[in-house]
Amino acid sequence: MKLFSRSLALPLAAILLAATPALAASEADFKTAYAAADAANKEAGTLRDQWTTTASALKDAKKAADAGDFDKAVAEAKEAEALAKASVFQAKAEKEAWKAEVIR
Amino acid sequence: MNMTDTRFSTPRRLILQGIGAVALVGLGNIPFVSAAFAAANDKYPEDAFKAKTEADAIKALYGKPAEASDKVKLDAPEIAENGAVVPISVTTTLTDVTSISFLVADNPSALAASYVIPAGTMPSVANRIKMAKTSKVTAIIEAGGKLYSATKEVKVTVGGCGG
Amino acid sequence: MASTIRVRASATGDTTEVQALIQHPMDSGYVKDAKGDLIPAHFIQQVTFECNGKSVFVADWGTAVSKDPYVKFSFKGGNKGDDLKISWVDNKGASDTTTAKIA
Amino acid sequence: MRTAIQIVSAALALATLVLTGPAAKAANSVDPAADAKAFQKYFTTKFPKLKLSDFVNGPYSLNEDMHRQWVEKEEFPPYEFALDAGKEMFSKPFKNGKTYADCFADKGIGIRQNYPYFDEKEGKVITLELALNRCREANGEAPISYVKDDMAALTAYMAFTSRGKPFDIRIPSDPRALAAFENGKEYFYTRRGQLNFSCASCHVQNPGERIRAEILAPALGILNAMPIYRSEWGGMGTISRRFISCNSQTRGVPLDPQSDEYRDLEYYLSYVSNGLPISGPGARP
Repeated sequence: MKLFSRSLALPLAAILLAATPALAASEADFKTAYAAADAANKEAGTLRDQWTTTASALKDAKKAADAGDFDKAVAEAKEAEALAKASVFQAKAEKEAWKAEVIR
Repeated sequence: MNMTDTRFSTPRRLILQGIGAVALVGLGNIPFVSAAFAAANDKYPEDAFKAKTEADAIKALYGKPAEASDKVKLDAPEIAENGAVVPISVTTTLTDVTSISFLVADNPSALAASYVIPAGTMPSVANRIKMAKTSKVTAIIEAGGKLYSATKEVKVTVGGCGG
Repeated sequence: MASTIRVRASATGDTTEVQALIQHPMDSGYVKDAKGDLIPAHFIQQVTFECNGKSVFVADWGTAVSKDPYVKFSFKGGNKGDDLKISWVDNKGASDTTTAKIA
Repeated sequence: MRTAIQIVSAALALATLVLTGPAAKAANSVDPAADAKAFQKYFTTKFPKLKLSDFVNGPYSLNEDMHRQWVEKEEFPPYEFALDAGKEMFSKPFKNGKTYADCFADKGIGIRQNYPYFDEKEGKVITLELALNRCREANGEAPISYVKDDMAALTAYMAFTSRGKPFDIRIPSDPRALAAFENGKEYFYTRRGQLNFSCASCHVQNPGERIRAEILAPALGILNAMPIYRSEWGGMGTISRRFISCNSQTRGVPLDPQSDEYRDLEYYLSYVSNGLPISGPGARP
C-alpha cells in the first residue's frame, strides 16, 4: 500500500547515515557539520516542512558539543543534516505528488 | 437511535437511561447495618485506597471475600477510547445493597471508587475512571452483608501515531 | 465564583435520577508535568449527597477517578422541588457545596 | 555520506514517478463546487450506512464500542465548564465597555457556521479564532492564545449557539479566494514530517481504521464539532491546537497558529463539509 512503502524509505535512510568518525573530531569539525545541518533545516523551513526529529538531533548535537564530546556532536550534526536534507527532498517531491491523492 | 443528539439542554432518553431507573422490589425492610467495617459508615476508607492490590483493598474495605455473580451487571467498554476517561457502570437485581465499589487490578492502587448505598437508593452507579493500562475491572456489590462481583477486561493504550 | 458542581436531578414517579459533574483536576500524583516533575496528588476524596437532611449517596474516590469527575445514581423518596445538597472535600482539605432543586 | 543521500533521492524519485504516472490528469482548473461534491460522494460511498449528518461525530459514527462511550459522555459532557466559561466571557464587557457581541453580525449568536470566510478587502481567510482576537485588539484588549482554554471557551459558546445549523462557507469569485481554497487543499494532501503522512493519509485513506486506541475520523465533517474536549488532553482544544498536534504526530514541526496554511486548510475543510450541521463543542477521545 503506497502509505507504507513511502514512509519506510525516509526513516530507514536516516538510520543508515549514522557516520562513524575515524579520528577524534574537533570543535571546528562540529561547527562545519552543524552549520551544514542548520542551513539544510532552514531551507526546509522555507518550504514549510521541517521535521521534529531534525530539531532534536540539532539540539543533541549542540548539547554534546557544549559537553566537549565533539565525536558525538559531529555524529548528531551529520544525522541532523541527513534528516534536514530528506525533509527538503520530501517538500520538493510533494510539490507535484499531492495532486495524485486528491479525491476526484 | 438518534446518532447526532443536538438538543443540549433537555435530559436525554438514551440507551443508558435504563441503567439508572432499575426498579428494586422489597426495599421495605430496614436492613440491619452492622457498622463493622468502614464501608458501612461514612468515614473515608483511607487504607483501602492506599492498598496496592485488589485483594488487599477488598480486605481493608470489606474484610471478606467476594464471589462472582451474574446478578452483577458490569458495563465497561471493550477498548477504552482513552485511559483518562473510561465510562464504567454497574447495576444489579440483588436486594438489600449497602455498598458498591470499582477496582482496577493493574492500576497503581487497585481501588478506584467506593459508594455507600443507603436504604432507598438504587443499587446502580455510573462513573468515569482512569486506567493506567489494559486491565481487569471489577465491580463489587455488598448485598445483605455478602459480597458479589463481576469482572471485565478493558483494553487501554495511547492514541495517535507517536509524534 | 460559579459553583464547581453541576447537577441534574429529575424525578420520575418516586425515583429521582441524579447526575453530577464536578470541576476538579483530580491529579493522581503519578503524572509528570512538562518539566518532568511529578504533579502532586490532588483529588476529591468524598462527595456526600443529602435530600431533606437524609444521606442518599456517599462517593469515596481514589486517585483513579477521571478529571472533572462524573457520577450518576438514583434514589427513591425524593419529590419534585425537594432540595438536594451536594458537597465534596479533597485531599488538600478544599471543599465546595451546592444545593439543587429536584426537577 | 554523499552516496547515502543519493540513495534517498533515487528511492523517492522512483516512488513519485510510480504514483503520479497514472493520475497525470492536469488538476489546475480550480472548481471548489466540484471538489466538494466529489469529496462528499467519496465518503458517502465509503460509508453507505451513514447519514450525511452522522459524519460530524467523527470516530463515534464508525465504531459501536466508541459510540457507546460517547453517548455516555454526552449525558453530561466534560465541555460543560468551558461552555459556561465561554458564555460568561462572551458577555463580559471589555475595559472600553464594548463586548464581543459588538464585533459580530447577529451579536455573534448562531453565526459560527459562516466561519471561516474570505475577506475581500484584506484578501485572506478570516477564521472565527482570528476574528475573536481582532475584536479584542480593536477594543484595546490583548489578544489571547489560539490554543489555550479561553479561546476554546469562546469558540465553544459561539459553536453551541449554531448547533444544528449547516456549514455555509462561501467562496467569492475573487481569484485570491480560489487560491486560498487551493492552498488549503494542497496542504491537506501534502505528505509531511518524518512519518511522511498527509492529512489525507489518515482521514481520507483510513477513516474508521484504528490507530492504537483511537479510530481515525473521516475528513468530511471533521471540523463540525470544534472546539473539542479531548480526553487525551484532559481539556478543550481549538482548531489551531488540533492542527498543531496532528503535525507533531507525524514528526512535522507545526506552523504558527493561524498561519496562512492553517487558515486556508480550515477554509478548504469547512467548504467541502458545507451542508453538514454544526455540532460543537464536541467530546473526542
